[in-house]
Amino acid sequence: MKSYIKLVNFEINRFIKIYLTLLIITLLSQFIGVIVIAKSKMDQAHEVMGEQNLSEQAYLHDYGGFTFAHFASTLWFVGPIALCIIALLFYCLMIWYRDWFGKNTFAYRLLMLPTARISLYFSKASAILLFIIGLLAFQLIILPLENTLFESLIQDNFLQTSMDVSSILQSNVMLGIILPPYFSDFLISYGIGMMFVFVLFTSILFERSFRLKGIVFGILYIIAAVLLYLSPLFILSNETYSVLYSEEIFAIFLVLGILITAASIVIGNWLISKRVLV
Amino acid sequence: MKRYITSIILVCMSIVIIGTYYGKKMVSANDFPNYSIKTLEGHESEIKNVRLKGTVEKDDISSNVTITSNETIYQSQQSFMDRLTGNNEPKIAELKKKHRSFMRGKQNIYSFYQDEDFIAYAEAVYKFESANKFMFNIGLLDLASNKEISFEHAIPGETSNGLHVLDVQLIHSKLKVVTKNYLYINDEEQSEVHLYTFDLANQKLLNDEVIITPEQMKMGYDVIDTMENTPLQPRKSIVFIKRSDASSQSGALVNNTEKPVIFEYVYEKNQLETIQLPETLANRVVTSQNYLFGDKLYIINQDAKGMHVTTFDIRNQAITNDETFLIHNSDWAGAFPLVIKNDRVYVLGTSDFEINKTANLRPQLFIAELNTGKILYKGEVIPKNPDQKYNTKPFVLHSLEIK
Amino acid sequence: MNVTFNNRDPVYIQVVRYFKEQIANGNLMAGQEIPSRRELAAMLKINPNTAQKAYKEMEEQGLITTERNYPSKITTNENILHGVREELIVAAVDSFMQSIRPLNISIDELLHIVQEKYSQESSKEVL
Amino acid sequence: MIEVNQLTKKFGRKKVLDGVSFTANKGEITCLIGINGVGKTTTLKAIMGLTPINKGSILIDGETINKNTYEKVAFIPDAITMLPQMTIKQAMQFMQDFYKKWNQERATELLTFFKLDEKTRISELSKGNTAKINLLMGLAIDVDYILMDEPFSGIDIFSREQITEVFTSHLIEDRGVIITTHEINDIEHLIDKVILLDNGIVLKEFNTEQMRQEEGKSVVDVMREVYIG
Repeated sequence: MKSYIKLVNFEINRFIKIYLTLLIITLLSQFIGVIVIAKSKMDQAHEVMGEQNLSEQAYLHDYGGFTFAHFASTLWFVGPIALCIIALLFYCLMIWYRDWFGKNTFAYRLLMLPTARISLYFSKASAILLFIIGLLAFQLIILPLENTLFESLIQDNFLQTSMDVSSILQSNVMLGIILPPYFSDFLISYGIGMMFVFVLFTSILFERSFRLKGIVFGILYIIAAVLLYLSPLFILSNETYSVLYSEEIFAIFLVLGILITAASIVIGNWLISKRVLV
Repeated sequence: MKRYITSIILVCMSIVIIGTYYGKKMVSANDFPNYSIKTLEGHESEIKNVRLKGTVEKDDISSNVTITSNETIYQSQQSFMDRLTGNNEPKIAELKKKHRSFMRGKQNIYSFYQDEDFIAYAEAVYKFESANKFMFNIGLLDLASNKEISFEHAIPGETSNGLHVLDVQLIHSKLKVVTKNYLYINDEEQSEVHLYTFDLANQKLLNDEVIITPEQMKMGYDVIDTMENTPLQPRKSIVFIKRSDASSQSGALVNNTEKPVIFEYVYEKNQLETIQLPETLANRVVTSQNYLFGDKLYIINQDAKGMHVTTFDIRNQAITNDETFLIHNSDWAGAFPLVIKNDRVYVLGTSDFEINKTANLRPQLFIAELNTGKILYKGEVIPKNPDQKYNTKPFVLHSLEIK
Repeated sequence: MNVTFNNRDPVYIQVVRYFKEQIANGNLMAGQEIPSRRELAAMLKINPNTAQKAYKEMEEQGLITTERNYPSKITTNENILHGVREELIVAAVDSFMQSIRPLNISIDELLHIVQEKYSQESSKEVL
Repeated sequence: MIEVNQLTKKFGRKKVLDGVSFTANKGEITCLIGINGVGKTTTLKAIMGLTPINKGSILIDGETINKNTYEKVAFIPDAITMLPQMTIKQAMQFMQDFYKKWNQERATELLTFFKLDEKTRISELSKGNTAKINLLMGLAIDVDYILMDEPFSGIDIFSREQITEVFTSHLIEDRGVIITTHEINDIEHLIDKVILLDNGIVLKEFNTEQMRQEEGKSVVDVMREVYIG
């Protein structure tokens, strides 16, 4: 347990520079975006009012005002979030491969630590989870600040509604997925996410253990896991009406999720303890 | 310890922030306002069983709300399991509790039939694999022996445009299924009403009869809804009304002089019979809301004097009751939610925010005695905290339920 | 101390021989403390186990004495020390004889050459 | 004692090790010699559980390798095993974090002995200094066994001397050492035991002093006999 915590800390520190860079990019892009978008929206509105000779009231009647949702759908806002997601997905691979790359085989060191090797597996997964949650928390912190800034930049009359954080999150499909409105949904989303991380980790370990052959195993493992997880959908989609109650379908998904996660951990443990190559 | 500082900050901040966010949401339900029903007249005990349903909109996001005499329940406050199982009809939820196995895959309230001995179900379901596209999914539960019969049966004829079940009845061990079938005739969407008769014991379709033809449908035949929560109850017949102005070819309202007619299809007799309406009712039926409950047809109109509820006994073809209630609101648009139950008339005077933006009228609830017209209760739905900035936020109540 | 060992003879025997030489030429005196096994191994760049074995051999031959918790010392037994000197001289002369005998040289001539060479080497050393 | 029994390892269809057996004792320096092939390094990796084996068993004081034996055996590969961006100090801190038996005093002593600065980054180390740091990381754990893969290959003469000096010093104490090498000259007098590997099998296993005493042969003599015939 102690070494697990140390390893998690170690993994976090190893990525912290890139991670902070991601946070700063998000911060800058979103704040600059707020200013740029708010200004351009106001300019546009005034331009239209000038061209069509509309009063403020007439303009608002015809075109409506602005809300933060207008900004939340722009690349300024969504771009850095997408970047963070891609970066973390990529890091799910790199968190393993960086230990093997180059002539510095840090993997030697890690695998020879006097601790159960599965700790390495868990520490890497935990680090990924913490990075994800950290990004979400960061977004939750800066969102109200961006909102305040946005509202201060838009002339009072042009602000259609003043949105709060949860409304903003629900106004945007992408945000609705990464920060769902219910905590239970949050747990489900990230539970499924972590299941995928475990599946991915195990398939990486297949590759690290059996190399070329392992790539095939790894890909097959991912396909098998995804198919297994989605199998209720294939079976149920044949029927227009579902024989199962929704709580039963949920239970099936839950059990499948736990099963796939457990299988990934068990196989991962076997691979990293017995099969992995340096 | 110093080496762990970044990790500690990361973990603590994340947990605190995300925890606070969801914690706050759970407590405050998105800061949506709470409402209460303020009694203006009558006794509060009258509204014990009343549940008002609607939506509240905030920042362009709407949330379903249920208001009772003492609480405001938002969907977001519901437990995960409640949301998962969906907002089923209470009746279906109740049946599911009792007959879990039989109720599998059965959701359409109009497809159920229930008496003391049996629960029957018939639904038209779309089949990908079958050429005929739609199949009947039929089930019967013998309540005494707890035995189930379940089978699928092909629907004869062209059903590719869909059909839906209007009524299911069990008459002398034969299952009667009334459906509205959609057809394309001469490139025009038309419909007809079918009655299918099944022999449950042999799982056979005995008869397929068109009881309302496409031509009749074009003339404005329509089924009269039964009162809320009653579609499961056994009934002898299905009642149709012909209101020729209801649909006109051009879309514009045709001033038709033809009087509305009510037809009753009695299952045992296998025929459509015309029911004579008294002259006074015939005129009113054109614009009224009509509900059927057992043998009683309630015809509800509104005018400057108030709300008129006429009870017409279709068995005896006579008006048994006719009362005017001093319930009136000129802003109420079109049909309004109304339930007649326990000899009481429950009326929800909706206040549509979009219409009443300026007037800021509040939804009102009336309860009156059916037979005397006496108002037992009058109340209005108000925000609990009047200072809340959501006072004038879009707030629509669209239905009421009486437990 | 710089010693080159050959690879074919047991190293410990070479170490013993080295010590005997040092005793014979007076570099190591009777009763003088000698390095610990570890120090010796480090100095000679040999395996400490070998150094250990060499010391054991020397103890058995009575060349060094070890009292518990004290560094080993060269023996003070004059007989043994003399014996070492004699043994080395005799061994050296023996091997010299072995290589010179096949040349069939007269003893006088041999002694003359030895005398000349020996003094030359000595004066070189002095220089 | 490290016991390697009937160790067999295949890479694909090729048998790199085919029933290799030997023992290495505490307090002895055992040298794995092979003039070609990868068998030597693979053997060490197999002992450390860094590569799965196809057959055979490896016991360290009677135990198969597990998390506790990693406090007992240190492996010093011929590559950097610390992150290049770490300073030596951070690397030592990392070791101290994870190894109960880490001996910081000895680490400092070794650092002074090797004349290295703890502020230096791993990436800045020369090949020779890398080898020294690797050695330091292994020796500063109070392990019973040290496995070294080609400690002398490709490094400068002075680094070699320093490393050799370590071998004869108290730093090795009574630990058991297994060294792999393809070049015996520098260390011929240092080693107790030689295991000659070729084509995945042990051709000969002998004690060096015994060989000298009984047959008057140097290690190279025996190698010549065994490999060339």
